[in-house]
Amino acid sequence: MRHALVLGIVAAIAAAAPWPQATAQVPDPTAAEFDKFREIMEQDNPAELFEMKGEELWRARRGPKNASLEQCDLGLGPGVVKGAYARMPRYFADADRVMDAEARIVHCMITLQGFTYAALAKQPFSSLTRTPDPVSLVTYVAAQSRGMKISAPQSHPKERATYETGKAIFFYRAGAFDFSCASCHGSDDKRIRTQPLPNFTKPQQAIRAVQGWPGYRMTGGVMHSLQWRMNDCFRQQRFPEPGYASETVSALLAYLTVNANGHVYRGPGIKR
Amino acid sequence: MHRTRRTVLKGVWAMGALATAVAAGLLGPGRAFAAWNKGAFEAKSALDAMRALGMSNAEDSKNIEIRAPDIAENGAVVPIDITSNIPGTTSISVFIEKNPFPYTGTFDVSQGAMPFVHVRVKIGESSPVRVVVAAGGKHYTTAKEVKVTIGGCGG
Amino acid sequence: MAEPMKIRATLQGDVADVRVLMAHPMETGQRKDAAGKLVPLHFIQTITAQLNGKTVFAADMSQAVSRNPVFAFKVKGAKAGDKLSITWQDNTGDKRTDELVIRAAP
Amino acid sequence: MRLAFAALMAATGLLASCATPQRDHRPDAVAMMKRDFHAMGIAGMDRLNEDSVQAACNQHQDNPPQGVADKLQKEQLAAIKWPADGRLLGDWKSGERIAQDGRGMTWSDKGGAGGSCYNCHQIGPRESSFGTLGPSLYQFAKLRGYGADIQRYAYGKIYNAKAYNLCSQMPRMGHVGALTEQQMKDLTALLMDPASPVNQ
Repeated sequence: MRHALVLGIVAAIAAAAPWPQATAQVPDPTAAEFDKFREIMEQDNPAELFEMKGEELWRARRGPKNASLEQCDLGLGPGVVKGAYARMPRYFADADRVMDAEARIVHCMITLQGFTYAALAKQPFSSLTRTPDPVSLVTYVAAQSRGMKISAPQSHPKERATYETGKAIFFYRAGAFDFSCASCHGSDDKRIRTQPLPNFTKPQQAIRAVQGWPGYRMTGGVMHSLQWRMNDCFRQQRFPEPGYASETVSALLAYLTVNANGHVYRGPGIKR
Repeated sequence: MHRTRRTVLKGVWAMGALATAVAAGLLGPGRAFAAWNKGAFEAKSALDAMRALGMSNAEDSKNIEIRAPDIAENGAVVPIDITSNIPGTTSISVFIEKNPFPYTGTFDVSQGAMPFVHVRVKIGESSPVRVVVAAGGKHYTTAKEVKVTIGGCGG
Repeated sequence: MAEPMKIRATLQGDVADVRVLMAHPMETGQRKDAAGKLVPLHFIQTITAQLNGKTVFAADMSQAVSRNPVFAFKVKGAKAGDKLSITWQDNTGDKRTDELVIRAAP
Repeated sequence: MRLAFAALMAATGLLASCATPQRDHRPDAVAMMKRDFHAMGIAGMDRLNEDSVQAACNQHQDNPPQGVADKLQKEQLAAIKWPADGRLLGDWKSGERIAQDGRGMTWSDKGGAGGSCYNCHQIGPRESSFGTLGPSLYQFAKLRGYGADIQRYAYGKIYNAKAYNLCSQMPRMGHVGALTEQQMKDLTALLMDPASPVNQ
């Protein structure tokens, strides 16, 4: 009944404008229903299981150097985890580049624990049978910024330059389908199928690129970080594959996160 | 402990007074039901499962609240809250009628829990979610339709 | 090896609102792995919750419960200092018990 | 002296970039991506290179000067391969299936593609799970007419949206070989066939 009514409205609008250039934005009862249950889902989120696992990994002596990550500098000094996630991506002098949280954790696993990049980058994303350690670790680290204001720094010249590079990556159209990030996330009130598409160029909506990540994905029931999210965006953008924890991914995340600065981060979330 | 409970159950069956025994709390501290009911869990229809559980005579009730989405965002994780307002509720059972194996579970609240449960379930296609409540040796039922949509890409 | 559960219990009067997260694949037996082989049924069959050693809530369940199960229930007659323990057992015989001491409402 | 400097700047095309203090970060971005990306499945590194259309749209924020757009649009239009048999309408039922199918051209796809149409467009009245990135196509021909020119427009737009609007967000499904001629005919039928649910 409701369905027929909606279609009726669309038809009426379409009839009034014989060459419609944009779909009429009818209120979306589906999205409202999803939102209602989102809160329930977030209240008890299996992401917390990975947060627990990540904390255990953070404290454990592991790797060829049999060291824990407790001396890892996430930007606020060695061992300071609280609030670090909300202040990344940031510039790290020891690596001479801007790093997002997971890239930094990978850096620490290499420098402190002696793991190799090749080993960590081999299968960096969660599957039904395996959750890579950096994913649990970044979930733990992210949870320690729950309730804090996002404030990715822009004080270092390389942080400012990286933001601009990330912005250029965001708008760069190429590949088989001529897509850029902005093709889906550059205008207001759009959706793909039933999924709303936030406009990441606007601060009020850019927060949705950050909020809820790392996220427990209902599809498959696996934990995913922003490294995975960016990777899968490039896949759907019909691009080749970006390197895990690479500068490109950090730059794109710097652009998105700086745009979201000032919003309160609610911690690891739950995703469709 | 398990063995003890089963012995008790056998005796109760012999007396043919299971419902009375459950209602009277004679089966504590173990669970009110016997071993995991393979027959019910492997039944291909909700009705067959209810028969295997002795619940097929359940009568419709307005005193069971099912809170579940009208349209689930993702069929892999559908949150369901069930509250029974029927006095003396001992258990809450869930059947997802269109699933290959509709019987999803029974929650025993007879030994010190409120008549409430929250659970998250997989729903393969749009389906009624049927709840059967046992109370005072009788069964009561209600159902709520949950639609499952297909998704886009992304997330 | 079974991973730990996350259990939360909040007192409201003498009722404990219990919420629990379990790490379990809950395989339906209908999914194929990357090699195209069916992944065998692997799911939690029973859950038991005990308050100070006495069973207060129990469940029998099927593979239709979502992966990494989430449950909530409410236990009557609970008070600060009570020990709540939760046990699950799956169809392979694997089991796990975790417990917590209920704390006074803040 | 100052005049000579200005002349030099103008000659080398640097005047515009001096007038705006912001520099173009696109070269940095492209260089970074070329360092960081690798070919995966059917998605080769060549996909990071712009073709003439992408370059014009990237350079001008999707709003190139009229002259540039006209010239490129003409080239794109001329490159459309129209069906040799002259028929543009296939089977709308098959078209509906193709419109529903969102696979194709990613590094995890093997080859072949669906149309991904519902990702962005409302089309048939029975499918409520449609995107809104593109305009509604519901009652496409009923509103526009069933004539040969509209048929040709529909087929051409599916084949190469950039032939009609240079920086359109819509992929060039025929131009890049994502869809076969038959698939595009079936999609055209979905939009144009009087019996298609789209036109009810």
